[in-house]
Amino acid sequence: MQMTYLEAIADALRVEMRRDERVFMIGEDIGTYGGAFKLTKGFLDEFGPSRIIDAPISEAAIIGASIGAALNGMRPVAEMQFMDFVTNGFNQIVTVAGTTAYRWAIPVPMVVRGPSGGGVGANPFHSRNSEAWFVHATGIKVVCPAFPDDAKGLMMASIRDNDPVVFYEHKGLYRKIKGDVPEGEYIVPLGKARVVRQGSDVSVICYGSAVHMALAAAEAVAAEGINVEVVDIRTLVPFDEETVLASVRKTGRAVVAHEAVLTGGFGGEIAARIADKAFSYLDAPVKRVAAFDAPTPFAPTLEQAVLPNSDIIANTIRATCSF
Amino acid sequence: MQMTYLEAIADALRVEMRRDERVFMIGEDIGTYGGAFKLTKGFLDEFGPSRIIDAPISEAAIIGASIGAALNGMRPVAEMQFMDFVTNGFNQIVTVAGTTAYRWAIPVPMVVRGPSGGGVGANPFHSRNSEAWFVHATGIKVVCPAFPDDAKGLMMASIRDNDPVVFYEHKGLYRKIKGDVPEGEYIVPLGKARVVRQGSDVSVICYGSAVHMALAAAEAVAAEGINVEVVDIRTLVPFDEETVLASVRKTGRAVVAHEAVLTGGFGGEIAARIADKAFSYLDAPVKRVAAFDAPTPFAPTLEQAVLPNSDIIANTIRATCSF
Amino acid sequence: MLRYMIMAREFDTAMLRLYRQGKAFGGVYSQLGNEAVSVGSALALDRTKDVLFPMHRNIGGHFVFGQTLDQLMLNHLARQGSQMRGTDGTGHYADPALRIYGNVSHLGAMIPVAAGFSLADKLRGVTTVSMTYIGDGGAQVGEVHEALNFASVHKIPLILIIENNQYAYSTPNSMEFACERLSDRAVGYGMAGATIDGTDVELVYTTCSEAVDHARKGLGPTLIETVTMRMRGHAEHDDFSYVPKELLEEWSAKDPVERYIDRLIDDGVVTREETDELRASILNDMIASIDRALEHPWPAAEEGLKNVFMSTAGEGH
Amino acid sequence: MLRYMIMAREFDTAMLRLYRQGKAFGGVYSQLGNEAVSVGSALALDRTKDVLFPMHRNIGGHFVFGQTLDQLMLNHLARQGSQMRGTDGTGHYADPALRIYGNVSHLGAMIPVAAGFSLADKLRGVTTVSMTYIGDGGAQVGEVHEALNFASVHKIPLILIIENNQYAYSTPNSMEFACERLSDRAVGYGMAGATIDGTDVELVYTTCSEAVDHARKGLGPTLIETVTMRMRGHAEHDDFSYVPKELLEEWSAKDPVERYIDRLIDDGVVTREETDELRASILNDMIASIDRALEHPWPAAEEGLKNVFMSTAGEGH
Ligand SMILES: Cc1ncc(C[n+]2csc(CCOP(=O)(O)OP(=O)(O)O)c2C)c(N)n1
Ligand SMILES: Cc1ncc(C[n+]2csc(CCOP(=O)(O)OP(=O)(O)O)c2C)c(N)n1
Ligand SMILES: [Mg+2]
Ligand SMILES: [Mg+2]
Repeated sequence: MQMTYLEAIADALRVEMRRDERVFMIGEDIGTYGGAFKLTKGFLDEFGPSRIIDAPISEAAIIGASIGAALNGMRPVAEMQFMDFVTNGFNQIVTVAGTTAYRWAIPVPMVVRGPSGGGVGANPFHSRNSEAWFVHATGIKVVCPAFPDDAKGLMMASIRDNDPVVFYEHKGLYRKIKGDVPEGEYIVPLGKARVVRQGSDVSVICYGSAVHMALAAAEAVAAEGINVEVVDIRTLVPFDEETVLASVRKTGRAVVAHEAVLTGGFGGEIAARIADKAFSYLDAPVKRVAAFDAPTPFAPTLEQAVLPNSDIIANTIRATCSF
Repeated sequence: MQMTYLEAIADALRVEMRRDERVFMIGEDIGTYGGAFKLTKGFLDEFGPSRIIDAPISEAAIIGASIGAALNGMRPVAEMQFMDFVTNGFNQIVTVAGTTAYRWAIPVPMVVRGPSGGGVGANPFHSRNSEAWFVHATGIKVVCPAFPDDAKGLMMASIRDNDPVVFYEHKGLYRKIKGDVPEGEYIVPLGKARVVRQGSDVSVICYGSAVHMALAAAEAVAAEGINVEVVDIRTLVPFDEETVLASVRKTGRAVVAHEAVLTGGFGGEIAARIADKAFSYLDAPVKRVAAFDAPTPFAPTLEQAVLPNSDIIANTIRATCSF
Repeated sequence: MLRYMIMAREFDTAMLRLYRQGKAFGGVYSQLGNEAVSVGSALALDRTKDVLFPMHRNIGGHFVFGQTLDQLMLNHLARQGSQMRGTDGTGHYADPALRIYGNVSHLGAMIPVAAGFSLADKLRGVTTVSMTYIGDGGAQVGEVHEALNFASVHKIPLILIIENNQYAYSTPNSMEFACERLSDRAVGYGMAGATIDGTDVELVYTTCSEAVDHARKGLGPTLIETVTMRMRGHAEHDDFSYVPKELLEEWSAKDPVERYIDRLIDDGVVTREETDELRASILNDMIASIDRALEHPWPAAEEGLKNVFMSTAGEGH
Repeated sequence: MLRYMIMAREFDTAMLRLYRQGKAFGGVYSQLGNEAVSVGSALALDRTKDVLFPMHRNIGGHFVFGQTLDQLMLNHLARQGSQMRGTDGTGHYADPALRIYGNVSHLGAMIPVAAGFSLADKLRGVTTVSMTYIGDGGAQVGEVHEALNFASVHKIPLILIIENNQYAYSTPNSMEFACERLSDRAVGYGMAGATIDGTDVELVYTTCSEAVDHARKGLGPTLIETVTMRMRGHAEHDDFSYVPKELLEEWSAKDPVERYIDRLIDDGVVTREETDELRASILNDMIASIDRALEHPWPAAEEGLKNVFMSTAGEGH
């Protein structure tokens, strides 16, 4: 069935809520209003106010209460109205949720989800790509889907997972990206990358919005005879190192791309692993494409200057292939 | 003058507070009690309660008030009793402090400092090495000294800097590491790495407690004829890429080490940059040594299993050199 | 006061017009219903000494603090020449010369900052009152608690106005808090507190003036709840169908601007003709100013790559 | 009740002895002065239904909830066989079978979690009272505000006891908050609140029992301030020289354990000989249990590398 990225996520939530009474949602304006992006439109009517909980503006309480409910056998899905506001509940995630399995061996099956990313003319406080923080927090899984089917399948897997998951939905993809999405139950396991385009000359390793940039770049250089493989890692934790290394060992060249700022981003981790574990296969240095190290600015001219795009990826591919 | 790492930091604070009226300190139990580690012992007597401010247990307020005071021309130094608690003031640092220069072009000259790191039998909530979060936040400088003289010189530079600085003091070094420290004003500029041991066979790039592990490892392998260069980067933001690359271009081999957990750590960023920009000079893959991806556990047996140490670095050096 | 009230109102009219023309960029947050709070509170300050930390429905205060129309519009629309170089828009800018420090999107985050601003002057022996704002929803953020408690313990001259306009986005008061009045929280911080009708600009002004006096005497912070109604959606994309029509009708009888004008007319201070004329001329100025702002191009792309840091080293500023 | 009071007290004696022998590992946080709060509050719960989220000075509650001496000591000392496998120590463990969920170091962080625990049962139509604690210092953390407000809006059966023992580490009440009573904050959340003498175990018990009733009736959370004195340093490394001697003397006259024993003796319920004997035998048991725990080795190193995650996929638990 054709669905937008947003519809696919809503579908996953609906299917899981119908299937499993332990699943409930909590967030700001998710009930009557149906969420700032109308993702939960109709949910209140279907599931009622005890499973679609409108909370006060208190991200720490929303996440903390979700942790407590998870400790008590539920499977909460907490919405951040914008993922940027997770900074207000940061302590709950990294201090409590991320250490509980290790300390207590009690599962904390919960999902913190929300719209992230830039390119839509929001502002520095509605555009952040913060996934790398949680990668470095221990005990937190991190998911960044690029396609509607993955968004659905990964959401269902995240809800069923026994660990806390931070689920990044790219708001720029919400309504822009449509695709065929299996109906009903559909699971995409966490920790499996997806080769979204087969190629032999160079591997672009990417996730989230950067996958679409990479695909466009691959098309652009295809005319020049460069055959690009695009690997969408889909989940940052767990990280499917095998698939990434297999691709790079095959092509001998790698470009790593994400929308988050360059320095300290997950791209460094990926590049470091490739450069280490595929060392003898590399015909060129591993290059990275990412946002300039700045907040995401408001004016479109500035935002374009800061964020990565398919042209930059294409040029990086060209440079890598002619190294 | 011989000083411990802790005394050197206290000295820097004292010198700056005497020199510049705009500098004041704020934190929990820093006044009468002199701080949990007695770092500010005597400060209240010397500077009085309006410059040594005992605050309620409110990390967000402590950091936020520091930002406000900095906007109004002061140079606050905010203490986190343990750096772990910075998670409670995380939003203030990344959302407000780190974006103000960019948005408003108004300086926010402030330092958030405190004891970090493990190896002292604390627990998962008193041992975290969280520096990589702020590296990926934009607009925040990050400092991690390893020696008393650097601790002093970098603290003075941080206080005088016009940007917000998060200053990581390794609590395991506080009283363990002594060294000669210049008296009075002594500045170590932010953004300059220090080659703490000259060598020709392999470069160990590290910071904080890992520098001491690296030096011990270098001694251990010296007997085997491996001549190790140890580069202490000292500040993560700004990062002195030049010095690091120069060292690796010279030795042709690199090991990157830090005490923070491996995945998503700053080591990935360093390794990625080396593997990219010194690609043609590398005779072996860039290896990383870091903590196992887990919280820092309490029992000493477990803590030793999780944290890196000089033996692991020595073995990694050996492997790298025989690649 | 009249002029500022009308400016706050007509700013809304002008922005709404822009939104309808599809020319606005970013969220358009209406001031409608909140003019008295914004104007009355800012007027209670001494703008040569005190400092304003406004929120998204406090454009009235910007005018009170001397912001020119042209500068405001450039900032709002993030055009070349704006004080933020396009890095941010709407009311998020700071104008240190005018003693205005805008907000960030994260609700509550600027309250400890406002407290710290006044703290700095307190350490210098100077009393600078910081006036800042939060909504009935934003008041639930943890940082608000930390900031108020901190300010009260340290007797910081901070005034926090909780603008209770019944809704936080779509969430009604009943789902945001369970106390009767949000100023009840003042007791828990040992600070002064009051709940007042936020549609009466003179009442807002006198209540805030008392709070300013209190702060100047070194008696510490005050928490003021101003009760109003958000007369439009959260932002213009929101049709606010979740708000009962009767509620809007009830409150429109208390329109802060009309009410104040009526009072002035009753008191013989102005005539309807004069106020109508003032409104029309202010609206005209606003539209002209917006048009001028829109002629400015977007800021140059390279601005986006500048100023993430102020310096790599150096002293003083 | 007597037995638990004495257990709480003698646990302290035993741990202090261990500390003096140089055998303790990690911070030793004394319960001295807080026994009545910990024991009286936990006894007010139904331990088959309710749930305890204790803090660092609430070991009494662990005993009330059925924790065995041996298990407690293993946990505290982080030896092989502890429920946390050595990953953490002191009172930070959870024992789901006993309905005990320990704290984390970050003050206040577990209060929203406790609220969420009860919320889960509320969604199932079951009333599970969560009892949790915070200090006079920790109460200033933002998460406490968010949790209380959230619990009150959603009428969650949460009881938060603010253990006001006059000091937060070295910081006196006057530097932590400016309100008269910390329970004054209850009004600001629209919840029930009370401030009581925390040295009187029967009073603590009855006050908490009322709060439990209130919660069971679906009337929502309660905030109880228990006023006590921390009779030792923050932890044993702290000589608490910042506490005026007179204050300690004044409060030692109100020693919660002695006071309760005296009352029971006055009422003819027990004799001094009996309580002395009980104390000695409990202390003996504790020392023996500690000795047994210390015979356990540290947990095996590989435990440190396990269980960062529960699973990579899978359903239910
Ligand atoms: C910490 C945080 N959480 C969520 C949001 C998203 N958000 C923006 S405005 C808003 C509603 C604010 O309501 P209120 O505080 O009552 O102010 P009003 O808009 O009614 O003036 C929300 C939820 C935010 N900006 N910050
Ligand atoms: C968020 C946070 N900040 C700081 C600390 C460090 N710390 C641990 S206990 C303590 C004092 C606690 O005082 P109080 O809350 O009154 O509890 P008490 O120890 O007196 O029972 C402090 C500052 C912490 N654990 N968590
Ligand atoms: Mg509102
Ligand atoms: Mg206390």
